[in-house]
Amino acid sequence: MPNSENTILSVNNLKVHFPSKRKFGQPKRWIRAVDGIDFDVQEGETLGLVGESGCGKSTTARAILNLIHRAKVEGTIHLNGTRIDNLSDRAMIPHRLTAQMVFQDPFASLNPRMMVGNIIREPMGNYKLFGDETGRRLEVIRLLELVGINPQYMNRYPHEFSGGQRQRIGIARALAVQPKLIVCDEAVSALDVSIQAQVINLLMDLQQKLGVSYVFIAHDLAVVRHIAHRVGVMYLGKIVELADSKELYDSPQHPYTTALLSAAPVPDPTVDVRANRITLTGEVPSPDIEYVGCSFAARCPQVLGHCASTMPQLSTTDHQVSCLLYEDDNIDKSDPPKSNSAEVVV
Amino acid sequence: MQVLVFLLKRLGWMLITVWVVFTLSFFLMRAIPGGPLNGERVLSESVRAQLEQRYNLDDPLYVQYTTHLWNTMCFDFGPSYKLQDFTVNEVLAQGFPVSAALGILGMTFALLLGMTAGVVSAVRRTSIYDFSFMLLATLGIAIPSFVLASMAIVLFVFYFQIFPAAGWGELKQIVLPAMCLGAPFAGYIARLTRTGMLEVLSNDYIRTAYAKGLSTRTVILRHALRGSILPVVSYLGPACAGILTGSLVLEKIFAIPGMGSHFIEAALQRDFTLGMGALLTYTVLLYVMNTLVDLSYSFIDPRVVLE
Amino acid sequence: MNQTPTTTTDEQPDKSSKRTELQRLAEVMTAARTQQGVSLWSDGWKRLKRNRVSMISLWTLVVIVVLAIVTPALPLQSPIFQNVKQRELLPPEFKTFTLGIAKYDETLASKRQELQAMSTSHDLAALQVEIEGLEARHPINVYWNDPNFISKAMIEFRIFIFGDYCIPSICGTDKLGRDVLSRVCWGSRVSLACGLIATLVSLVIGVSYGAIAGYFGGRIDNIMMRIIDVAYSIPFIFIVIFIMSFLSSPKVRDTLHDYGINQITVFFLMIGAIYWLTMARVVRGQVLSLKNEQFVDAAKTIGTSQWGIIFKHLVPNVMGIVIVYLTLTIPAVIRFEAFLSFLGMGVQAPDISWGMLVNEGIQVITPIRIYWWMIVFSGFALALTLFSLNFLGDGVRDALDPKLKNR
Amino acid sequence: MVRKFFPLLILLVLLGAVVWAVSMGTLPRADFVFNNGAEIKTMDPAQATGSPEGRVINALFEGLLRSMPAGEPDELGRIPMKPVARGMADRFTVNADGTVYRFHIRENARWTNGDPVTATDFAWSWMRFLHPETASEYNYQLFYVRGAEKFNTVQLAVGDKVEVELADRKTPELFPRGTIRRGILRELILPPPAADTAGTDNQEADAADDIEAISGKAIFVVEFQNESSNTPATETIAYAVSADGSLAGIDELKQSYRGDFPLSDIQPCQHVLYDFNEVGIQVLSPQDLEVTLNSATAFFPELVAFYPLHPVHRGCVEQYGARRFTKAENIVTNGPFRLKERRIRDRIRLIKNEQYWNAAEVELASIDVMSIQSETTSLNMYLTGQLDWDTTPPNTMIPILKKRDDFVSTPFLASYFYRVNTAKPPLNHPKVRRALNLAIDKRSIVDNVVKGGQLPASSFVPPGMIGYEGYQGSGHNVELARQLLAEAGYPNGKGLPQIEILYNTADSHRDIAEVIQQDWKKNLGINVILRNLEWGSFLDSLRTGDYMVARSGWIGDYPDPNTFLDMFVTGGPNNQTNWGDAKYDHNIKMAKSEADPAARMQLFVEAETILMEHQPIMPIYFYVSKNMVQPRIQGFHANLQDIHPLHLIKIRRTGSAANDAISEDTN
Repeated sequence: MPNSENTILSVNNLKVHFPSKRKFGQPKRWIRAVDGIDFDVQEGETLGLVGESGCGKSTTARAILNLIHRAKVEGTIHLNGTRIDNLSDRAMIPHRLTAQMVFQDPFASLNPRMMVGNIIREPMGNYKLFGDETGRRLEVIRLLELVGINPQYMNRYPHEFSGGQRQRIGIARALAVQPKLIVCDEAVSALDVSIQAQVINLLMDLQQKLGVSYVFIAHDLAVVRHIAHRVGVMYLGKIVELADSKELYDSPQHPYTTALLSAAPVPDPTVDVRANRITLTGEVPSPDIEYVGCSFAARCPQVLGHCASTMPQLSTTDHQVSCLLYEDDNIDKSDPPKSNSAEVVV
Repeated sequence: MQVLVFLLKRLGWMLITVWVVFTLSFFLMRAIPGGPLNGERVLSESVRAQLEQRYNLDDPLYVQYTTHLWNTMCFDFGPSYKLQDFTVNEVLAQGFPVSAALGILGMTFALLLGMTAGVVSAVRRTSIYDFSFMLLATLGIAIPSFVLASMAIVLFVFYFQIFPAAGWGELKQIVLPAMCLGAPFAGYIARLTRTGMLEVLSNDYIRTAYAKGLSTRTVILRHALRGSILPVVSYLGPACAGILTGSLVLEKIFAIPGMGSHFIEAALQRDFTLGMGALLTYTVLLYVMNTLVDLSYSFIDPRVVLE
Repeated sequence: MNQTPTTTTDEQPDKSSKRTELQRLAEVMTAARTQQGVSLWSDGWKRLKRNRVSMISLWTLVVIVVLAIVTPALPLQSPIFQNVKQRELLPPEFKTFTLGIAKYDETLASKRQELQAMSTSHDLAALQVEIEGLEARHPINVYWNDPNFISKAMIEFRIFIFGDYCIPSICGTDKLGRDVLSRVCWGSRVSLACGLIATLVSLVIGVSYGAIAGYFGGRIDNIMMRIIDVAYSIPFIFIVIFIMSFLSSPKVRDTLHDYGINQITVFFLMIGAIYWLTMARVVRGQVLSLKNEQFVDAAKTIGTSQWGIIFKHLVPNVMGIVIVYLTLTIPAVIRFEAFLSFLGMGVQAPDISWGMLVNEGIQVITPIRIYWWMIVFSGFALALTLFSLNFLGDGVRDALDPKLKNR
Repeated sequence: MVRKFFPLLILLVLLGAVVWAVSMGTLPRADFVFNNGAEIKTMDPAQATGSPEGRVINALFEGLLRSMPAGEPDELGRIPMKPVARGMADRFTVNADGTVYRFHIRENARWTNGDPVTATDFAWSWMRFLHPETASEYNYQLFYVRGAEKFNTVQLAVGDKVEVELADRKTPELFPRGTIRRGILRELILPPPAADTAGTDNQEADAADDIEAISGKAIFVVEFQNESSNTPATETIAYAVSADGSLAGIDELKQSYRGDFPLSDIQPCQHVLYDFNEVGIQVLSPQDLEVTLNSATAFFPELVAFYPLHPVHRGCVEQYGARRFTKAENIVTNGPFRLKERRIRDRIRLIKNEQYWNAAEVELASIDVMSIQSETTSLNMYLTGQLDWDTTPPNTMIPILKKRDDFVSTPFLASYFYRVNTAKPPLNHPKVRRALNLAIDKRSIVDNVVKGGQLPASSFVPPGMIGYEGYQGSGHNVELARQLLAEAGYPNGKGLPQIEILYNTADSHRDIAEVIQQDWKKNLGINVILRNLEWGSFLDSLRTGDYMVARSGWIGDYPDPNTFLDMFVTGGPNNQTNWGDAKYDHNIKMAKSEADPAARMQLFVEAETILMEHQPIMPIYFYVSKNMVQPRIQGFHANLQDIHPLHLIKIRRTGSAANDAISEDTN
């Protein structure tokens, strides 16, 4: 539900369950890729989403743009005040003007048979933007310049560009309809570090110039820190912690966030990273089981006795966290953590 | 279990296919000008009426359709209109083994020759063997089988006098038609094997096998061939269809009393019942072959899931 | 695409910013043209050019096609005029042969002069009738089978250039005394047209069907594929007989003729309609794997409609394998036409096709006497075309995507 | 495990199949192998038509008479075939006016199961042949016999003797029949003729009635004479024909009945036919059969020797039923050979019948009758010695084959002609038809296209029939053709619509059509298009009149002009040209009953002249028989009808050629 006029995206209790391939005679099983998440994005804001691979980040991104098929989708998604999760492909078309996406793989997300100029012009053509063909051409040139690609190359094909350049083309395509929200699904993960920085700077520049909002998805906390105003941490289809960027990085609360942060490289070489690095052990649990308690319990270094049986709820404070450690005062915190599931590297 | 479910599903679809083919051809046959009672001499009206009554051709079309469909479901195709001494079942029972033997021999020939040529070409890549085998293979594909058959007859029957000209009954008489039948498929299979083989031979595990010190023969026969056989197996489905069609012509040229000649004659003479019988036999045969190919595919490649 | 707005300078001066923008656009466009990218097609073409066998095949095909197109303008003998008395089954020879049109025209002209000089009305009428008869029975009407206006123009051009001269029967003559060379050339027109038209039909149907089934997937795909399975099991021969006999009924033929459709065109269309099944399967397979690519999702997010995605994004990407498959379908179709000719259901006389010629040739290959020229030349033309197409197909496959599996 | 051995399994299956294929029954070569062309339709004489069937049936069965070579060869080397009493009958007599034939069956005539062949067998077989339910295509060949047509077409009248077949058949198929009762038809209640058929001519109305009666819309009141003493002398029962025993649909008839017979108890029956005992086929004794004809029929002996009139064994037919009695294990025959084995579309193996009365003179112990469709294949087999006699050498090879000694070819009783649909303008104009005919260079077609020594035809009836000198038309005459066309109103072909030639799919027909197309174009300036249909559709187009000019052929059944000329009577089933002429019809009808041969032939000549002047057909050429016969075969004689009795064929063994030549003369 949109809670203010500035809210561009509002996700409420989103669940995406994929049916699993089943063998004959077995009951139908569901893979709970996204299992009940809530968040809002305001105008001009960047929301970062981080988590391990398989935690449902990309599914969330695709769900926001209504790109999911053959899955059970529950909950609501409001884009600019309109509910879109139940719209058909055709009904969705007008709402795509609001939200665009930058894809993970710059090599696969551009049609290899189209010239880049046409790739960028296609969305404008679809929505009859910028008047006539000439107007669109001019806009293509402007966009290419905006993302830092020489417009003279508009008649080239994607395979003649580098990965970073292609991602810029992808961004230009997303910008072509002047959206209010761009979902960047691991938009920089496939790129070299130096190029990652370029692309991120570009995105931030664009935000300043155009006021777009981002949902910025990455598995790397460090990348998100730079660009996001707020950051959500996802684990196994759920948001376990969501807070302002600074707040989250300075004082992480959820054990999982702590573990993630501790693993991130620190730019200052004088700090001994190893001193408090937490290494998670155990397997990432299967997403096709419905958990009674906390799904992180099995790997949690600070696990409590009732973690496996009680489902933690995301707190409603500014610094949202979903952990029993912070949930209620009447819980016996003296219950010793089971050290067998985590170890502290000295 | 999985196989059983797969087979059951396929069976269901086969029944639907057979029904569709039945319905389509039933009405198509009757829409074509001419009927089974037309002959060179025009029948007098009373004779025509009697014959129509005998074969139930005077019933309304829907009645004919339902009775014929019911009989077909009971595996009774009725009497042949043009081979009056036989029922369709008898004709098919005589023709089917002949065609089957010819087809199987042709296929065996195509597989043996095609795969050998393909393997040799791949192993001896860019050699004179490779070149000539591939030239022959392309030739086999490019030349229509009736041209090939005529050439083969002139060469092997009259020039070298190895084989009899035509007929059916002994092994000597089967060789030439089977070879002509298999030739284009041998060509295809040779090319498929060669391509598949070349792809497999560049894989790491082949290099590993060589590195282990296995002989070339072992590597090729035990490791490489297995990998390169897949495209060949998936080609077998269309090949079966092709063999069935190809035998129409060759049975005519070599005077072989198989299904093909029955089918063509039935179509030309408007022998509705025999035509339908042959048609449905072909349909079922084709379907069964395709299913078997899918099944064998999953046997050879464990990654393939039956569905 | 690169329509440079050259007329922009005539616009109102107050929109100067717009004007400068447009000028800039023109500049960029011009610059962009020098930066023209290399598409995957031209990339493939480059690779194909390096493949010598394929290039030879390609040029062979080009020569064959060009020959087929300009056949009416070549100084060939008549493909259908029979001379059963003097010229049946002649072996290849180099004796010059003339059409005899000039002489006929001469007679006609002299008769016309005579007519003008004539005074008595009684003989006048008779002579007029004679001249009319001569005009009606002019060899041009007898030598060629109702040519359309393009062919007719080419024939007239040929008569204008070469006059009565004909290439001698260097390929011999057939059992009705017709020139084999000429028949092979005219036959190429039908056979190639058959291959091309039928393949194009199969292309259009197969690609659309396969793309739609593959893209929509699920139940639609399942049903559409089952329909193909069923269609695979329907023996075509009944359909062929049905359609051939239906088409040849004069009423239907006249109706078609009113719409400008030739019977032979329908024959091509019919073959095409039989051959789309495999094409549809191939395309569907490709689309199934392509539709999960991100650029398809991307197309969706930028508001491209389903049809737009299928035909603008998916279909161009499957064209590679489609072209490879085309080079296999054309020979298959030409062979199928030959097969139908063998069964006596192919192209109808006096139209000529290679399949028909080969079939005629086969019949005079007997142990007693071999009229080799009856089969060798038509067979060679057929085999050469099919051969070239096969090799070209291989080359195209390697050039477009070296990783592509042989299908 | 399975995966490992899978390829091996496939190989095993394939090998097994190969072994199986090899072990398919192999027959040793027969003494004499010939190609019969098409696969025969049936071995039942009553159902068969066509010369391939004839060859087999003539070997398996034997009629009362046999067509045998008799007399001196004519100038073309053809030995005339005459029906002689060398069949089941050892002698026969004809009465003075040629209407009563008496056949005496030889004492030693035996069926293959040992039963004697008797006159009753013939009477029964001919009854079966004529029975409407048998629907024999050739049944009109016996219509010359008194009452036969009436029996077949069920044209009953009150007072006729009838036979009623009760509805008590054990099997729905014909033969065995149900109980037969014979009586007199007292009352015949037919539905009133429908209003629209009332105006049409008499013949058609009759035909309509026949069908009605057969299909069960009539009530027959039949009076039977009772012979036993304890029942009334006569008994009268009303019957309605009904195949399934239900009597639906006759209520209306009952209502319309105004007579005094109580119709309360109508019984279903299978058939009510004209009493066969009244038909002119009478068994005088087991050895003697008397046949009474409507009128003198000169060619009746030819018909008696014709294969549809060969007898079948009653016990065999009644035991096994219509289809199964022809199976090799069931069939009982009386001819020189018996059936050993039959493989569909492959061969029929015949072996010598030791029970045959003349078995001593039958030399061949076994015969293979091959059915090879492809002419080229057949020739190839002949050339490699697989065949001893090839009946269908391909046309293209004839010029070369003609030079060989083993090529036996003579003109025979068949015409190749073009039918013209006289209902379609401009072909309704006789002058147009004549012009078209004259513009065809038939000589050139014969010499350069078909090339088998055929004769260009300017008349319809082939030459060579004894006593018949046919019409002599004019040949190729372009000038006259142009003149006729101009007279018809189409000078130089101007204004003449496009003409279409229809032919059935075959290269030889196409070649001829192409030549004629060019002849008409070149000579008359007419645009001609060709239309090719495969056989089934072709016949249908002919039948429905959906053609302009169509290729046709006709093979005479017996050496008499009648077999050709009675085709084109008005409305005749094989006419198909929409042409009719009262004088022509009259002549043909008169000729049927004309006893004097010379006068009869004169009637035919007049008829043919009418036919040729109206030109509903354009004769192209007369066929020649084309046979390739290995030199070691003897007893093969060229003749007008192209029939070659298999039991006369002998094989010359090396060294004893002289002996065989002598024994041949004794035949």
